[in-house]
Amino acid sequence: MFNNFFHKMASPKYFYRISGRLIPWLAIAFVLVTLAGLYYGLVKAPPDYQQGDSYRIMFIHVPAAWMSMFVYVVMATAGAIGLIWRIKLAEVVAISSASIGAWFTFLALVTGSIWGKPMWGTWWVWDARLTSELILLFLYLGVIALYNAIDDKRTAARAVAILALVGVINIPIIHYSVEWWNTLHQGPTVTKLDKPSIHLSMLIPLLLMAVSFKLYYAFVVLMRARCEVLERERHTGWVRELAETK
Amino acid sequence: MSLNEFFNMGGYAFYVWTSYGIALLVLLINVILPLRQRKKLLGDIARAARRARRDTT
Amino acid sequence: MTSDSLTRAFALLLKRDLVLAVRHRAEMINPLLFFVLVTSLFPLGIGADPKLLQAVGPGVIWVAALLAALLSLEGIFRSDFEDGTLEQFLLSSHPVSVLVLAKVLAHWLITGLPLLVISPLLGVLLGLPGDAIIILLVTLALGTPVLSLIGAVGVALTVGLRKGGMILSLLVLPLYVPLLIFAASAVDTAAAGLPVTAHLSLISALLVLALSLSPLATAAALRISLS
Amino acid sequence: MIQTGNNTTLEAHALECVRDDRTLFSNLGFRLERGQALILEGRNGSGKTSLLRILCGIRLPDAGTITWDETDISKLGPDYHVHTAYVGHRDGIKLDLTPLENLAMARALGKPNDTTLEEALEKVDLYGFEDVLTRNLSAGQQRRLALARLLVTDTVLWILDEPFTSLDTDGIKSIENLLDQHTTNGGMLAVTSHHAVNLANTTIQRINLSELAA
Repeated sequence: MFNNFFHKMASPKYFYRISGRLIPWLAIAFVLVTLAGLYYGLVKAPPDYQQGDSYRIMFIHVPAAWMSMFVYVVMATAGAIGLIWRIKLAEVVAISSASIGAWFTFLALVTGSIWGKPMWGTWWVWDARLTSELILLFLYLGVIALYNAIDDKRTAARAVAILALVGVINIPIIHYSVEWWNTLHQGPTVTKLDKPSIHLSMLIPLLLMAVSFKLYYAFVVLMRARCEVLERERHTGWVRELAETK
Repeated sequence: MSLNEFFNMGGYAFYVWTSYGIALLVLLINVILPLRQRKKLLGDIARAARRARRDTT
Repeated sequence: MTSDSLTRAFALLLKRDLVLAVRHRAEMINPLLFFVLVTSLFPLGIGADPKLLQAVGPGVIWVAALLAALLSLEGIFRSDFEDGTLEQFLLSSHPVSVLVLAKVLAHWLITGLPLLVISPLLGVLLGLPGDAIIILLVTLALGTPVLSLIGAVGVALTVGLRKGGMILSLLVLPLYVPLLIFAASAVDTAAAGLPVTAHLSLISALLVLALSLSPLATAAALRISLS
Repeated sequence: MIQTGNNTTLEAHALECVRDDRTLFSNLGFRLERGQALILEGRNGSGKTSLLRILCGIRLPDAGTITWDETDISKLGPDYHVHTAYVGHRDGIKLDLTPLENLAMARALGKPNDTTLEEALEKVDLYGFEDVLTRNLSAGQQRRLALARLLVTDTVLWILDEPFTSLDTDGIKSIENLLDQHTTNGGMLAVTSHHAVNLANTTIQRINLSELAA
């Protein structure tokens, strides 16, 4: 009974319809929160007494770094659900998350590097967070490469789920080991890419941007998942009807 | 605060605006890609359906 | 199935892989040769200053060990996949994870153990002090099984693919990072004459974790790859 | 482990298999009892091998279930495998081991029966080759060695994908005898074959996958 309910909720057709209605609202919420976040982050928040205005990169870098981890966890969780309960929709969400997560990681890396230039004088320092993000990017690329290499998409989705689960166990270990390595090999003199002694005026935009990125992820993952559903269900009646009425 | 000051970002204009620019670009790409993919997919599926119908009649 | 027959299957599979390895000696020696070769290229690349060599030595030896392991990984399942014996393992009446463990153990005996044996020689070549060489041995003894265990998951995921090799390195190398960090810095610390208990217990923890989870993940991955 | 009685059944309910966006078969069902053989027919690519692999439990059906004594085989796992033996396209033997070593491994993977390894080799006409590397045997001999794996464990259901490939007329005849004996002793068979399969003492069910798809 319980199972049936979930399988119906997770039926591709139902998902396609509901997500189509949800996406515009999420997108609007994203734009509003982002505008508020940008206003507080770029206009209202005062310059940092050490880093001047350069710290404002934090409002992108830190939420992007958070998202890179968050999306990986979502991907692994969805993958596990797909594996255990054979819910196809969970597989779809998992694989749709992979490339978005990779983009967030890329964004965190690039903005971290740009933020580091005025702070350290070079574009790249083996800072703990940047190094972790770099390895995380490799993990994401591995997931994407594996998915693309396997022809049968159902098999591919299940293989990816295993890989994501292995990855999600390793991420905390990698994170810890890199932190540890970082403290060994660099004196504490190098300022880390970290929230400057955080003040409420900086915390508000940081949290707003974090929410904004979550909303963004929510509607973009739905958009990607819809494409994936169409692709997988292309031979069913409802998809053909849909395609021909457009 | 003047508009000039705002864009100058205390001398860090290049770094700050490049970061925000790249962020905007990345966010846009991730919206445009699925939109285009969906349009292409629906087109492909419709064409395939028409072809299938022509073949059977 | 009784545990007795499981033990027999485990032992027989282990023996089978060792016999096959002896009949294919070249495959066993290649990674070892690679390990020695890569390590001895470093002084040629960065100069033979003893101080410099000693500083980079632990890292170089461990990175070379990582790459040598990577080179040999496909051997765990590839040939069994090609001749169909791998699917027979999945259809056996024993837990697949235990059979996987036998294969990984065989792989370690064939490729990991030789690295361990030859590594003191490389330590001497790179001018590591005696204490550090002993710690190098300990880290390799604890760490190379982890390389085989984690690698087995990657191979299991890619064994059905034509171009699995390239993807395999992308899947597996990031997962080797913590081990590389802990192991190389243990040797480094030992070379500086400091205690390394913390490092060694971290590596042991990795080994325990890999030992308990990787056979399960590998078995699941094999089922998916062969479906 | 479940005990298999005399009225063991293998049943398929509403099986569906999709490969590369193409539905190979759907709503396929059958019921197989002891002493019976299921022979799958159909063109190349009609899904015979896929169906056999689903019966083995290697591949998951895209819909439907297979039950062994009314329990889903995906829930039974090794408790199902202990009753089955599979000879696929690939022989499942190592060319760098001797026939004896190969059979010893095959036996250890399942539940051993009373047949000695030498007897099994004799039954497939490989006696005298037990210490030769399998690499040096002919294709037909290698295939017979693969089939000898069936004889060294105590199984009910034999799943055979083109068992007669590379066999000569005599070889085919002797294997057919083995299959017939197996069903007479209460075994089950699921076979695909391009050759006609002559089993005098066996009740045969045929499923033609090409016709099913049409």
